[in-house]
Amino acid sequence: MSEMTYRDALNLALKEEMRHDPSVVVLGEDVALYEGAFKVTRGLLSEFGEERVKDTPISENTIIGVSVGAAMGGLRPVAELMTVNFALLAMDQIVNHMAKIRSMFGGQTCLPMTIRMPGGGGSQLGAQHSQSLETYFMHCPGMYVLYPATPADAKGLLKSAIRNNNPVIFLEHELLYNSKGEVPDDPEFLVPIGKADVKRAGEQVTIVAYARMTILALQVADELASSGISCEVVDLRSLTPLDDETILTSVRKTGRAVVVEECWRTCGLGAEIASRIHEQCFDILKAPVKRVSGLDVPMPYSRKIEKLCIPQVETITQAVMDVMSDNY
Amino acid sequence: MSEMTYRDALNLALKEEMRHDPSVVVLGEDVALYEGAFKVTRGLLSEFGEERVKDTPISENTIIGVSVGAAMGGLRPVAELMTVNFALLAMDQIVNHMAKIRSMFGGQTCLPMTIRMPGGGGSQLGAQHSQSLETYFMHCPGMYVLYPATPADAKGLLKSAIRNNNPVIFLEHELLYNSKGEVPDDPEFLVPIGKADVKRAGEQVTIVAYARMTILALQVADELASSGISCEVVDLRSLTPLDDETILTSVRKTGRAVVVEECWRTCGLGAEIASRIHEQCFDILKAPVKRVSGLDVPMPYSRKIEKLCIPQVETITQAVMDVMSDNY
Amino acid sequence: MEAQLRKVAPDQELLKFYDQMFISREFEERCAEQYTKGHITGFLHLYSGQEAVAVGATAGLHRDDYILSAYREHAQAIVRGAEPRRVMAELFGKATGLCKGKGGSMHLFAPDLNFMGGYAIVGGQFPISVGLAFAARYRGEDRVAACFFGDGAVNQGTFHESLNWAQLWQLPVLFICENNFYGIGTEVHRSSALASIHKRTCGYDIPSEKVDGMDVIAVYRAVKYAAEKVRETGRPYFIEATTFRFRGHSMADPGKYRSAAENDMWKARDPLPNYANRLIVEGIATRAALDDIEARCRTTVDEAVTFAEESPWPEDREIWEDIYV
Amino acid sequence: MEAQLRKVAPDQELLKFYDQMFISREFEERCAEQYTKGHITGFLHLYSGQEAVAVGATAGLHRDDYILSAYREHAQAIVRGAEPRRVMAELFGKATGLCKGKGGSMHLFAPDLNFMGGYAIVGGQFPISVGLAFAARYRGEDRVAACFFGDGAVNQGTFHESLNWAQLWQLPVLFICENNFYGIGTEVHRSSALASIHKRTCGYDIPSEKVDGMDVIAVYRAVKYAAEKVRETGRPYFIEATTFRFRGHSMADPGKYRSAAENDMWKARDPLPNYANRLIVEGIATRAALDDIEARCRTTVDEAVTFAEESPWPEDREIWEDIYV
Ligand SMILES: Cc1ncc(C[n+]2csc(CCOP(=O)(O)OP(=O)(O)O)c2C)c(N)n1
Ligand SMILES: Cc1ncc(C[n+]2csc(CCOP(=O)(O)OP(=O)(O)O)c2C)c(N)n1
Ligand SMILES: [Mg+2]
Ligand SMILES: [Mg+2]
Repeated sequence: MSEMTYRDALNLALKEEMRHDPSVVVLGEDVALYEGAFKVTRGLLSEFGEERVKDTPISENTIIGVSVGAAMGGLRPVAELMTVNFALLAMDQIVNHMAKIRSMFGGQTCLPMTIRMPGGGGSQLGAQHSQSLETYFMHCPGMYVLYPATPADAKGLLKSAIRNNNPVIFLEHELLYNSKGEVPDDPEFLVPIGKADVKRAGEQVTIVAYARMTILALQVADELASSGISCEVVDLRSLTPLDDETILTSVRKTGRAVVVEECWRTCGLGAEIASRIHEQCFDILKAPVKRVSGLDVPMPYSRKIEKLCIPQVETITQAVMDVMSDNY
Repeated sequence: MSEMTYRDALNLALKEEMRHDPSVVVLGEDVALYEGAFKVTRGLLSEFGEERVKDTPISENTIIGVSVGAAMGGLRPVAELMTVNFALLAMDQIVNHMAKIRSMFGGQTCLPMTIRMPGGGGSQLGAQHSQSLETYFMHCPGMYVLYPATPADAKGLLKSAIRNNNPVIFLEHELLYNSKGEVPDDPEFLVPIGKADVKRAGEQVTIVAYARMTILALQVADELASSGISCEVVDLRSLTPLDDETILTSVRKTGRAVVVEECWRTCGLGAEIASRIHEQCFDILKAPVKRVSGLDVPMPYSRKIEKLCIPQVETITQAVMDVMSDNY
Repeated sequence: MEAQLRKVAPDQELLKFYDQMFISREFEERCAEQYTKGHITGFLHLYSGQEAVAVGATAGLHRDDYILSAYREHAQAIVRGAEPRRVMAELFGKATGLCKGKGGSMHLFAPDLNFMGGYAIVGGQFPISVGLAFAARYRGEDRVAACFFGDGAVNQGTFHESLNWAQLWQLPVLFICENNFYGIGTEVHRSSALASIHKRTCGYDIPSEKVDGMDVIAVYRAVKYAAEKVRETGRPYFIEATTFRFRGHSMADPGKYRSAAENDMWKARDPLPNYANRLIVEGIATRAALDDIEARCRTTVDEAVTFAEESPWPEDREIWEDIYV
Repeated sequence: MEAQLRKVAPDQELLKFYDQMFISREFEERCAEQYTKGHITGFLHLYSGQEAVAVGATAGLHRDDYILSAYREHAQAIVRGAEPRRVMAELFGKATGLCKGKGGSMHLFAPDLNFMGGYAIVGGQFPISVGLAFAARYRGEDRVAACFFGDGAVNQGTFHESLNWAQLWQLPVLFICENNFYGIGTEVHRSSALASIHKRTCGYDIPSEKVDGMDVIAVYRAVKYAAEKVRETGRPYFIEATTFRFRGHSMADPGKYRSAAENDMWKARDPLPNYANRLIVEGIATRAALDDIEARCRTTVDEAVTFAEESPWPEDREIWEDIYV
């Protein structure tokens, strides 16, 4: 174990996988010489050279399309989109091509590729640079979607993503890059795709969360413990496939659930998780599942009001209290 | 009242609104000379001329961006994307620009524009041409999303969309174009945005549906009536804003609900509607809300298996029966 | 002046061109018939009229070179070597189809033949071609990625992004525009500011040329030369082949936007009879020999239809297969 | 040979150029300071070094002409007439900001000044500019849409789609590329196959020219000429103004990818002192007169900061406002 940041854990995962497999290449805007807008690709160019670490033009749809072609041609590309907001320029290659190619060609090819994208709000970047688009990726079949909350998961999931033979959307939260945690040193340490993680065990209410929302949920659980409320925190980690079993097992135990999502509320992934819980645990639920969500608004710039649009410790706490006081 | 097809009702709406307001312009691939891939724009070029009815290059992102600029500059553009699948090339202008411009510029402008898009599956067009992307649009705040099921709603909603000063995504179902119905002749006939329509009243179970799914739901309701099951069919019509009141009123009456969506199930709009119902009607629900959805797969071409991926009368009927036999 | 055929290729090869053009035409015309009968559904875009492009171009490439195309790609797949019966079965949506009935007319794929797909999103194949070329170069493989597309596709953003990228990274991509002068009902000068498409590469410093796409020999020579250039320089090259589709855009299109005069003019340039004539005039084949070829092609297509008809449908469980590895 | 200033514009105007360049620089440098203090947050992209482009170009346009730009647009808004204090308040996220604090640094907007926005998606402003030009022509308004963008933006699909469209529909769009030779850390020849950006318009038949973007007079004359051409022909025109940003891409960028020699070379071409010198040499202003201008600019910016500091935050309920009409 070593203590390191989420950023460094991702960086280490990239380095280890590039050492491990010469078909892994990294491409994206400013990933090589500039070492990444968020410095996740630091040191890659100098260690692996410009054939394997490649700066690209500002052409997002083509970054993904080139990765699709490269994957089809036998490489294992890891593309970086500078932020998730720019994925909207590449939805054609992501949804119309990457996610469908294997299936529509009758299983005759596969696309072992990963797209890394930093995202999330809370940095006063305004409406065009603060989006949480995880639900867009989850809604589309044909690819996996991962979103780690801790440095250890960041490393273990990114390594699994790169080794996986399916296309993987790998989301990273911009506000977590500097967060620290213990990370296993073993270069074979992998976190399985499709497994949620109970980050804190508890008895009375389940908080389902992911990425930065998991960090907030853990804080809430800590604080509520002192008020005698015992929360179990399920960190999804893998949005596709979704680990129903871990979620439902927890809710069957606690009988209450709060889902926390950073994305827009309407048709957000929280509705999916709440629906699965309602469908499967209706008989034992002591209260309807509550969602704590990003507000359905284009993100305002001003920090004074921006924070009202993103779940906070206070709003999550309130939701847990509400769900605890409901009784059916 | 006149009987006409969904296609002709849309065509009439376009003509009436172009006559009504000279700032309405129609643009899109093959909308003018060719009169539209689905012939919805038939007769427009000859009546309104090439300054108002404009063929465009195959440049979807720019079709939307030009419409955004034109709307900002004082026009009322009605853009056609030949099918909804191509909206994935325009998500940048739709989500990053159109939906955010008013808000991020502090309300100093508005975008009175409509984007028409035929969509839906069931015509053996394969994975890239059979998508139901309504949830993508619903998830994003800053625009309205409409999706009519009948010729009358098609006409009345399209007219409302064009007159509205907000950006409107107007979806049309390819398999409904030839369907017929009575349509009011009054050129001031408008269907309000944000109002669902109880297309059939019933007592025991609410079926919430939209577009072609409404037509199937009505068929199911008809058939089940003879088996003594009384279904109420709520046709959403407006996906954004969603008419909670009509949905919840119905469910409070029946105590049971089935939501039918053509889109992919995971994170589909059905989860949102089910969640709202569970959240608001938990105490009176006799069974958990059931979703009947498009399967989470890239659409296969072969008609033999394609139909398994889209809700059918049989699968909806089964879901209603299931929800009727549940009892909590 | 036209080159003498025998200076261009051996007789065997010259006859194969005719064979391939003929089977392409025959296949498409039978598709039309099967569509009318309701055996083929969905969108059906036929290639009749454009055969000289697929045949000449494929002959000018190496077998290892990748080919990618759009949704009007039956001929390209067959000429590359896909079995007509498996293509027909795909169009029927049968389990024996090239893609198990999951792709259909617009999504043929045969990786063993380096035929890397038919794509139905206009412009979708541009970046994928660039990516394949990148992989080939990275792996030290001697391959060109040949990317076919229409005149309508050149106004998509991906066209621009991909041409720039291919030249910037110096990748072996051969861009082949099949300019049939229409994107559905829109004539090229109504969609492109610079209607002379091969000139649009000036902004990327990519060499380009225009070739008569109704002349299989001209296409063959141009593509052979271009593919060699690509191999030699490791850089992209661009060919515009002018041609014409004899039918509507798809089976749903009566094609009213084109005048009888225009159709007739192009009909007179039909690559099949013209090339047949040349073969006879230059003494490479007799009419009887060509009749023989034609008869064999017809039989192959007959058999393809029978095969497709008799093949089983995909199993229901297939819907869940082939999505994830 | 440089033109004599007095032949180009009246003294009044010539002094205004200096005034505008100076306040732009001053504004940006104070933004940097306020960012360091934590009063401005988010991404902050400063314009220092590029002032001659915004000032010269804006002077070359009519007041009715639209201006659109990217996220490095403070100077463009201010030069067009936006009050510095309302711009500063916007950057502070205050209710008195140009966009009520909802837009921030990257999203200034002032429709009364025909300043139609700063956009933060690289390439997002291209089609919107075309749409505004279309609306203007449709409504019979005498307006040009001037679209500013960087060298990095020219590889976006929208660049291509929009240039083609503007020329095809014959719309009054003036494309102005501010080539500062870098898109974040990527030098232009590493992102563009044809690094001479104004030559990229050949594929659309759009006339283009290159101008020294460190010389306010050169930019002014070029844009004035180009805007007149656009008005006269009703067609697009393209200007590449070569320039340099003296700071990193944003406040987060130390700019290590540029050498000291490169920085020094450009620093020597700083548009402010060079133009000041010219004004003095040609007898249009004394040093004292310029000092006066500078002092006034400083006061204005001081007041802007105070105004921003003292302004109220937006009310909480504002989050639900301004989304729908
Ligand atoms: C992105 C996208 N936009 C629109 C369409 C609808 N569409 C299908 S084919 C076509 C015309 C393409 O013309 P061209 O590239 O010249 O090819 P051709 O059909 O002539 O072979 C259009 C607009 C599509 N399939 N994809
Ligand atoms: C679509 C998109 N991709 C990437 C980015 C991230 N990004 C912001 S600025 C920039 C570089 C743009 O360079 P250029 O156009 O030369 O403008 P400059 O910053 O030099 O003024 C990039 C890549 C973005 N904002 N939008
Ligand atoms: Mg064509
Ligand atoms: Mg730049």
